[in-house]
Amino acid sequence: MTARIGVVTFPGTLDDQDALRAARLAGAEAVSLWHRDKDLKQVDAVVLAGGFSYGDYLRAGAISRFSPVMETIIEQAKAGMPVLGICNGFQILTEAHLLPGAMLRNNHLHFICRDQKLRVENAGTAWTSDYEQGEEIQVPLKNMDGRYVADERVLDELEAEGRVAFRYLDMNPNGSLRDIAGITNEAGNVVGLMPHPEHAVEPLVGTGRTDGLGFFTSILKKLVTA
Amino acid sequence: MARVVVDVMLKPEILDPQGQAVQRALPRLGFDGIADVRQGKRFELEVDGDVDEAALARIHEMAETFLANTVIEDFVVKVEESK
Amino acid sequence: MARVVVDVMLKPEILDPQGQAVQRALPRLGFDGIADVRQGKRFELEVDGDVDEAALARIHEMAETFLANTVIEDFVVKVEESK
Amino acid sequence: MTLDTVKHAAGTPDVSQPWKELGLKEDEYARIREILGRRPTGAELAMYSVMWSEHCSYKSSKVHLKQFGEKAPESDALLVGIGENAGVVDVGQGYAVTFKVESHNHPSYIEPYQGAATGVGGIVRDILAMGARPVAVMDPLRFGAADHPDTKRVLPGVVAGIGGYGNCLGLPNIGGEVVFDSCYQGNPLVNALCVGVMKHEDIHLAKASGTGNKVILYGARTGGDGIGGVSVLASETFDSTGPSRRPAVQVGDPFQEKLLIECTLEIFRENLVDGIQDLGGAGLSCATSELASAGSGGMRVELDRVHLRDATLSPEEILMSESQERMCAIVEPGKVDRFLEICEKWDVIATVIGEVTEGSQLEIFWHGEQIVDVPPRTVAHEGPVYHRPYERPSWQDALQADDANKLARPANSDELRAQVLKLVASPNQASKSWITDQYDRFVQGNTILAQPEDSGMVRIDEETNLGVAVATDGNGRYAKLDPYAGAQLALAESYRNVAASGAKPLAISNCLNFGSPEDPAVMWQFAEATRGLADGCLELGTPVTGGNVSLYNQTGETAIHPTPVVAVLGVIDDVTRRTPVAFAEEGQLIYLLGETREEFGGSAWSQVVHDHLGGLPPVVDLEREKLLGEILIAGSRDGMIDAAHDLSDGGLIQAVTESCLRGGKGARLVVPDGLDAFTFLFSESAGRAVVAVPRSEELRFTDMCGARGLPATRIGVVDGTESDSTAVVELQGEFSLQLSELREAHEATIPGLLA
Ligand SMILES: Nc1ncnc2c1ncn2[C@@H]1O[C@H](COP(=O)(O)OP(=O)(O)O)[C@@H](O)[C@H]1O
Ligand SMILES: [Mg+2]
Repeated sequence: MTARIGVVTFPGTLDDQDALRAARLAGAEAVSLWHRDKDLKQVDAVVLAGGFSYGDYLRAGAISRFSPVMETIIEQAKAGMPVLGICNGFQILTEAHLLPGAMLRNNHLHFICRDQKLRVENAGTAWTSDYEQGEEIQVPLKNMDGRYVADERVLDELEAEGRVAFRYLDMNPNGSLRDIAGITNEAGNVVGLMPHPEHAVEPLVGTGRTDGLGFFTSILKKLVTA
Repeated sequence: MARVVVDVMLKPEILDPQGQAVQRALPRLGFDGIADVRQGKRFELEVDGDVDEAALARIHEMAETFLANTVIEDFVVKVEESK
Repeated sequence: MARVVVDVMLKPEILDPQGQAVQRALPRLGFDGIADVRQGKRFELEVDGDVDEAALARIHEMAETFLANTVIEDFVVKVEESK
Repeated sequence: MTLDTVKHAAGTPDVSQPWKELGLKEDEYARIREILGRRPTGAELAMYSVMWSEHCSYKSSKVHLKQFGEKAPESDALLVGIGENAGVVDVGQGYAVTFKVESHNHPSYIEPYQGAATGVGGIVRDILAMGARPVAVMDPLRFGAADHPDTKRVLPGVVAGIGGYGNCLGLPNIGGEVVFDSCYQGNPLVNALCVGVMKHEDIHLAKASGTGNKVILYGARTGGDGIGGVSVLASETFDSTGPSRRPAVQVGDPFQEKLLIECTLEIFRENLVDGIQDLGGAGLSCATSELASAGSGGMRVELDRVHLRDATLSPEEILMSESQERMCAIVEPGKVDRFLEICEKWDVIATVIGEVTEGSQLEIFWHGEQIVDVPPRTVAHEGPVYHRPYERPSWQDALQADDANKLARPANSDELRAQVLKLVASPNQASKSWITDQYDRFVQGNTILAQPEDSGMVRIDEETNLGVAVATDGNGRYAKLDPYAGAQLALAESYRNVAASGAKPLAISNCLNFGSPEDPAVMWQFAEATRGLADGCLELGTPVTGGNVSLYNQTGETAIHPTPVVAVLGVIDDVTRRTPVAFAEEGQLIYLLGETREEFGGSAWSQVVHDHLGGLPPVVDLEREKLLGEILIAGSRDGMIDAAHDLSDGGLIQAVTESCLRGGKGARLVVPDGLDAFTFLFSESAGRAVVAVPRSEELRFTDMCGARGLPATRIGVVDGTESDSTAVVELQGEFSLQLSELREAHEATIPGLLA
C-alpha cells in the first residue's frame, strides 16, 4: 500500500512535474490537482509547488490563494492534512494565513539561483521526520520573493515553539529575518520553505545531490504507517 | 465612471530595499537632500457607476483582503476624479 | 521636512499585465463593477528643507531620468504634506 | 474617415501613398502595383512594407544564406531544414529536437528589460510552433566596455529581462555568453536561443490547407505594440481623429506565454491543429501570409473579430501589431469546439478569425468590406532580393599586418604570473555567475549541465537517459581579423564545447550580427562569414537548421565587429556519461590534446595586456576538430576521462583555472618540450582541450590518441584541495598561485562592476 500525494497546478506553476516526480521516486502515487477543482481526488497529502502562479503579479501567491482548490486545502489543512509549500507554494501558504508572516522581494532585488545549504531545525514535522534534528542539507534555491518577514512577536513565538523548520547556513540569500528558510504550523502538518527539495532527488540531475528526497520519504512513511 | 486609487505601502517597520536602492542611487546621480525613499504600489481602479459609500466600502474590503497584504502593508483608498 | 510623492504609471497604450491579472481576479473574489485596473509605482520621498520651486524642479528631473522609465511610463509629482 | 477598401483603391489609382515613410523603395512600390494590377490599399501597403523589410524578407542576406542549403552536408539527422520556424533534428529513440537562435538587439538597447524579455518570448514561440515542448534557453550577449556607464544601464536590464521572462516560463537557462567590447557600446547584442523536444510524429508546420478549415488567433489581445512606422498609414486613413499614440516598445507578459505554452501543448496532444504559426515580427501580416502561402488554397480573414486591447486601432495597425504572446492555428471545423475549450481551460482568449478558402488569394475584411486581396506568396516569399555590392575593406590588410605575435611578452616569471591574474580577472574572462545566478537552471528537473560548463545539457528521456547538449560561441575579434576564418572558429569552438561534454554534434543554428549591409565592407564581412560557415558545416557534417540575421548593428558610421554566433546541438545516448569541466579528483593526470602554436591574433591576452587587435586569428583545421571531438566523445563513453574543458579565448591557463575552480582542486603544470611558458599558457590555437585522466586509464587513453593521431601531451596533475587551502595552480619553475587568490580575481570582477 502506498499513499497518494497530490500536486496542485495553478496557472503559472512551474515545478509541478518535478514535485510529482519526487513523490513517485519516493514511492508514492503522485496525483495532479487542478486549481479550478475543489476536489482533491482523495489524496492523503498535498504539495504546492514552485513557480510563478498568476505571474506572481500583485504579490507572489496573492491571486492563487483565492482559487477553488485552495478553499478545500485550507479547510483540510486545518483539519490536519499534510501540506508542503515549496517556494511559490510557501508564498501561497502565507497569503492564505496557514503559516504566519509574509514573503517579500529579496533584499538584493535580484532573482537568485544557487545551491543552498540549510539546517533542518525541526525534524518532527510531517515532512521532515526522515532527517536528523540539526542535519545539514544542500538543495537548490531559486526565487525573486524569498525574504521571509514577520513581526518580532511572531518570530519569537516561532523560535520558542520550534516552528522554524529550516535555516539558511553559510549565507542568507535573500535577507530573510533570522535566516529563516522554512517554517511549520503548530501541528507540524503544514510546512513551507523557499528552497526546492524536489530539485534534489536524483543523482546527476541539477546539483547532483539527493538531499531533498527526505521530504517525500518522510511523508510517505507517516502516511503509510498511519 | 470614476477613478478610485488605492495606494499600498510597506509598513514603516518593514525593510524596503527597493526604496533604499533608489535612495542610495540618488546622490550618485547628483540629487541631494532626499532623506528617505519608500517605494510602494499604486492601483488605479476605473469603477462603473457611482462611487457611493457602499462602493467605497467594497473597495476598502478589496484592498484589505486582496490588494494589500496587511501583514506587511498599509493602504489608503482615495476617490480621485470623475469623468 | 516635507513629503513629495511621485506616482509612476505605465503609459495607457502600454500593456499592463499586472493590472490585468488583478482585474481578472476580482470577479472571482466577488468584486464586480471594476472596469479597469492599472498598477503602477508610488515613491514617497522625504525631502530635507523646503520644497520650493527649485526643489520641485529637481525632483521632476529625478523622476524623469531615474524614477520613471519614460519610454514606457508617465509620472506625476505631488507635494503631499509637510510635517 | 474613409476605409481604404480594395474597391476604393481600384477606383482611385492616383492617391499618393506613404510608401517611402514605410521604408519601401520606389521600384518596390511599383512592383506591388504591378503584382496587384492596381494601387495597394492601406492595409496591403502595410503588409508588403513590413514583410518586404530587411528584418522579414532577408533581402540583403538571402543570396548569401542560400549556401547553407546548397552546401549542406549529407545528414540523416535533419528532419526539417531551413525555412520553417525552426529546423528539426532526429536525436534517436523517436525523439526530435528543434532549436534556434534569434536576435533582439535594437529593442534591447532602447528598453533593455523589455527588449530582452520579448526576445526570449519570441524564440520560445518559434520552438513551440514546431510542435515541441520548449525545454531550455540560452542567451549569447554582447555589451560595450565593462566599465562604461551605459553598460551599467543596459546589462542589468537585459539580464533581468531574460531572467524575468525565462524564469517565469519555467525554462532552465543552461548557457550563453557575455562578451564586453567597446564596439558594442551603442549597439549591444541580445541573442536568445531556445531548444524544444517532441516525438517525430508531433512535428507541426506553418501551413494553411483544407478548404473550410478555421483560422484561430489565440493568446494575448492585440494592442498597438511595435507598430512604429505604420502609424503614418493610420493617420492618413483616420484623418479626422488621428490615432492615439502607439508604443514602439513591446511589453512582454511571461505569464500569458506560459499559459500559451501549456495550452498549445495540450492542443497538440489531442491532435487538434493542422497548421500553426507563432506571431512575431510583422504580427498577423506575417502569420496569415506565411500560413496561406505555404498551404493549398487561399485564406479569408475577418479582421474585426480580433480581440483588441486598444479599441482605436485601425485595420492597418492590427495587421502590423507586434503584440506578444499570440499564436495562429489552422483547425478543422469539427475540432474547433474542443480547441476553444482547451483555451478556456488555460484562460487563453481564442477567436475564429477566418477560414481556408478554395481560391488562392489572401483576403482580409473589415466589418464586411474587403481591404486586402493579395496572392500570399508575393507578400511572404517574393519580396525583393538585393545583390548588394561588397568589397574587402581597404583597412583589412593593415589590420592583418599588425601582428599580435610581435607584441611584448612577459619578461620574467613575475610578469607572467601577474598577467595570468590579470587575464582571469578581465571582464571577458571573469566568472559570469553574478549574471547567471539570476537565471533558473534547475526548473523542469532535467538539467544535467548548465553554466559554467562547456555546454548546456538536458535529459530528454527519464527512462533511457537520452540527452541533448547545446553550446553557443562567436568571437567578434577573430571575425574582424578574418570573417571567413572567424565564422569557422565560432563553429569550431561551439562544436568543441559540445564534444567536450561528451555529446555528438549533429547540427547548428546561427545568428549573424553585422553592421549595415549598405556598407560594402560590412557586406564583404557578411559574405565571407556565411561562406566560411557554410564550408565549415559541410566539412564537419553539421547542417544549418536555421537561424537569424541581424543587420544595421552600428553606431553612426561604425559597425560592430562582425559577430556570427553559432549554436551547435549534440546528442548523448546516456547522460550519466557526460563529462563535466571540473577537476574533481586529486592525482588525476592532466593532458593537453591538440597542438599549440604561437597564435595571439585576436587573443584575450592581446586585448587584456596590450589592448590590441591585429594580425591573423588562429588557424582553422576542421579535420582536427572532428578528430578531437571523436576522442572526447569516446573518452567520455568509455570512462577514460573524468573532466574535459575546451581551450578557446584565454588559452590553456584560462581553461585550467576554470576546471580547478569548478572542482575546488589545484593543478601542478609543466611546460611541455618544445614550448615556452608564455605560448603554453596564452596561445589560442584552435582544436585543443584539456582533460583529466584517471591514472588507471592513462595507457588506454594515450593509446587511443596515438592510434588516431591526435597529439596528447601530459602537462600535469590535479593536486591539492581548496577547502584545506592546499590547492595551488603552479607552473613548474615559473610561479605558483593560491587557488583562493585566483578565485578572488576571477569572481570579484563582474560584481565589482555591476553590483
Ligand atoms: N549570458 C549567459 N547566460 C547563460 N550562461 C552563460 C552566459 N554567459 C556565459 N555563460 C556560461 O558561462 C560559461 C563560460 O562561458 P564562456 O567562457 O563563453 O564559455 P566557452 O569559452 O567555453 O564558450 C559557459 O557555461 C556559458 O554557457
Ligand atoms: Mg567552453
